[in-house]
Amino acid sequence: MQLVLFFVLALLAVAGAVGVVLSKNAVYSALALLLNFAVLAVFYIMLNAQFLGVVQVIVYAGAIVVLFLFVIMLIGGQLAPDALTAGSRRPARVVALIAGLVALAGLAYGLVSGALAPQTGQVQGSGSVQAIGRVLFTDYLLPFELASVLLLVAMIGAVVLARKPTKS
Amino acid sequence: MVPLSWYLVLAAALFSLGLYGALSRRNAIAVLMGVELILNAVNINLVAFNRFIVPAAVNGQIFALFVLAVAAAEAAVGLALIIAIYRTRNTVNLEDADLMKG
Amino acid sequence: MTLPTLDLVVLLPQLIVLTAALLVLVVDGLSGARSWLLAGISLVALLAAGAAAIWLSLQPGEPRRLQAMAVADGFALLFDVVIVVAAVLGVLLAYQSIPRISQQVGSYYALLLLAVVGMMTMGAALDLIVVFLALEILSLALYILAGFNRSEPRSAEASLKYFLLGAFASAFFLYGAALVYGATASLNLEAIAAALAGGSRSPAMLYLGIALLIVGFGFKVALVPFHMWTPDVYPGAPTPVTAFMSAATKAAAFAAFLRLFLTALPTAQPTWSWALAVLAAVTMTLGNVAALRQRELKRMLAYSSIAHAGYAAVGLVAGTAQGAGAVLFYLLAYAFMNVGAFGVVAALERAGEYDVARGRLAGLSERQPALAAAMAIFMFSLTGIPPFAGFFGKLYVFGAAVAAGWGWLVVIGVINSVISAYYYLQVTVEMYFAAPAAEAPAAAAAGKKGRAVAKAAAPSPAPEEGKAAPAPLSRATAAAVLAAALGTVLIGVLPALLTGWIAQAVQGIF
Amino acid sequence: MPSDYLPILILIVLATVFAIIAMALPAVLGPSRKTKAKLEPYESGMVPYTDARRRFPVQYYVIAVLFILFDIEVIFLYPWAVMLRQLRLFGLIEMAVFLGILLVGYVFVWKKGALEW
Repeated sequence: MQLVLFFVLALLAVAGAVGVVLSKNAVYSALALLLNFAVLAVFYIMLNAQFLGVVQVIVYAGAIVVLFLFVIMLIGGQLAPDALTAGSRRPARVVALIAGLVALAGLAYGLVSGALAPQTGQVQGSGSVQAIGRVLFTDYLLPFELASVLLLVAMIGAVVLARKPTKS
Repeated sequence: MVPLSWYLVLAAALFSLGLYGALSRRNAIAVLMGVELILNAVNINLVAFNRFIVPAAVNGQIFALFVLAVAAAEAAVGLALIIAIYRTRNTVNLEDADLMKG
Repeated sequence: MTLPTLDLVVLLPQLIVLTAALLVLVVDGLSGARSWLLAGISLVALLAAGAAAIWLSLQPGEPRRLQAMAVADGFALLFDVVIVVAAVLGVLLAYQSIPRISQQVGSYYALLLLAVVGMMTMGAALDLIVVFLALEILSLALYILAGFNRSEPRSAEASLKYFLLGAFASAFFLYGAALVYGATASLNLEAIAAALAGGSRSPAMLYLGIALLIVGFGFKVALVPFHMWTPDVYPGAPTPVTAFMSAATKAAAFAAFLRLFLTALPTAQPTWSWALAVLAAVTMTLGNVAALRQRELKRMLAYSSIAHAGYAAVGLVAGTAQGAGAVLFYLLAYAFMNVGAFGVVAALERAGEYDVARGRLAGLSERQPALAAAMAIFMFSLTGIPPFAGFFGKLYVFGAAVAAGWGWLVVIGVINSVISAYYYLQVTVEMYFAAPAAEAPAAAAAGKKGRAVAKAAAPSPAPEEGKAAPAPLSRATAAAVLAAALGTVLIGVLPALLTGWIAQAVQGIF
Repeated sequence: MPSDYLPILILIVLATVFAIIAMALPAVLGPSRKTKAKLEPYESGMVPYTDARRRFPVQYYVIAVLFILFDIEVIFLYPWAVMLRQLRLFGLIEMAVFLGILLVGYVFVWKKGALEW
């Protein structure tokens, strides 16, 4: 039962990712990304990380994809600036394809040949909000405070960059 | 019980797709989406390792939580940069859009 | 539930700088931009943080720790000093030129200080989560700073390129960190080392992880296959930002790079040191060869900084305490000489200019002898000519590599230094022996001719001379260039002041 | 345990099925007479005078970003609220620092006029 569920979901996740990569229209890419994110939330719950699953939906599906769509609407999907210097993208695409395939083969080989002996003992509630909170606010206190510094940087950045270029 | 290696292969597949997307796309927003896919592949890895290798701990999940937070901040700054470039190039069009104020 | 006790003194330098950043934001938000006040707060805080780092490093006994997250050992604290040097010079350089390109001066200083917080934390981090968050803080702040010049479209595009490649590199770093976590079941650097001490359970995964970590760090320090952002971003960013990030980002990234690889992954050293040796050799060669052909100063210095990342990586390849100390010394020297060189560029730059053509240097020794002398010092030091700081940096790095059995890499390094001499010394020749171009900038020509005679030929200036600089050179810029020149000379004349201290400091990461 | 989430799954399936039925039934059963007025976007009975798909002013972007960033804040607040009783004063102080840093950013953004439109 779980195996079937895994395959169906994995197929959906990969389909979403393929959609992100191949869609010509940025809006469809964003929607495919949403599908991918939502499916991953289910995986997290299957992996006993319930809180993370919920956060995945709230942050990724609820916020990041919305921000992407917002920007696409703001400037029009086709009008986004080019990522790198202009020029023919065909060589880059071939390189990207090779890189992607090599990465996939290498990672799959490395991971499967790693011969991990997974300890599949049952553990209760390790992904619950309490368990996360207990460790996050004691052992991982420094990263927690650093996260607020990071958010502060992003906040200043949004103000600096999104304003009109004013020239005195 | 789904074995660990399946999750890892799924993550590797998402990583490769994200890599392909980030390298092959020309549109900056699409490149950023490719990067987001890679970050999600990372999170699957972290949570799966946490579940199978150190099931009593939550450090992998906490790392994944921070990855999520960083991904959001990164997207915010990156999209702001994209908008900034768009504005310096096409100021005229956006002045039109300001008419909505009234 | 037992609550932890926190030894916050560990993060004293970071806390000082963070407080100053918040103060800058509040002052700027509430009272509007008063440039001198904001710069003053930043300078005082940075100097205080540097003093705190030195004070902490002089404390006897075991290094203090903040839980299992961060440590204030000599290694971290001396890297703090390197970052403070670059940041202080960056603030001084910004004082004149940032108000010319942007009205958001407060944001500039705040972002610079927050980047410093991230950089300092990177060197002190003991946990992969902390390394990652610190890396992201400094990266995000620098993406924004690099795009600070909003009126120049090329600057914004360089910033976007930097962002996309940087985000990509962070993703690689994360994937590598996740695989290392999978192979060792731990995120703490010391626990990773302990888990690997008895041999890895899944070596394939571990080595994949290490390879991805090298890619991630390689992007940040600009090692060669991952350097393509540098030649666009360095000229595109405002010059004070370029100066700051060229030295400080390298220092922070190398600090984490060294600590991660030497503390957590020493058992895998035979593998990663070979990979890094190849990268270092390619980086030095390509960086220097590309720099030869550049006709613009910032672009030339961008390629030269790639080459210098290669030199510093040689010390990491050695993988010994001697090598780690050499990298630390090298980066300190680099902070003075490279920020100084960019400071001279900033002084020559006209408002709103994208890059400075090398032809502008012609006859500089006539017009601004002090500036020319300072530039000559930086160029000699970057080449590695004694008695300047850069010479000893290279000497120690190459010495450590030879001692660790990397003779061939040192041969490549020395050949590269010879290649680099060509373009660095050509800059000096242009300043002293080339006739000024017909279109000599009117603003810069208003030098005090009276002083021109005294030191024109000698490459060592009297300290007073920087202050007597021509009118368009602001006091802050002059002070930055002067301080950088003094630092370059002092470290070069008295390297022994530092070497003992550094040798002791780096013991902490093994 | 994942099986605890079965009710949610059932709910999702039911909701999807209901939505499909609700959309399919009128299409099958009802007559379809398209007139111009019916196809126009509804604007409180007014005649629409612009295309609905137009671009927003960029100022809104800052608001959107602030939403994202405070959304992240909430994911940290939630486990904190659950654990506050055990964390006691310690927890209160650490969250005060966290929020204090963000508050400075908020004041800065506000004073810079980025929230006005």
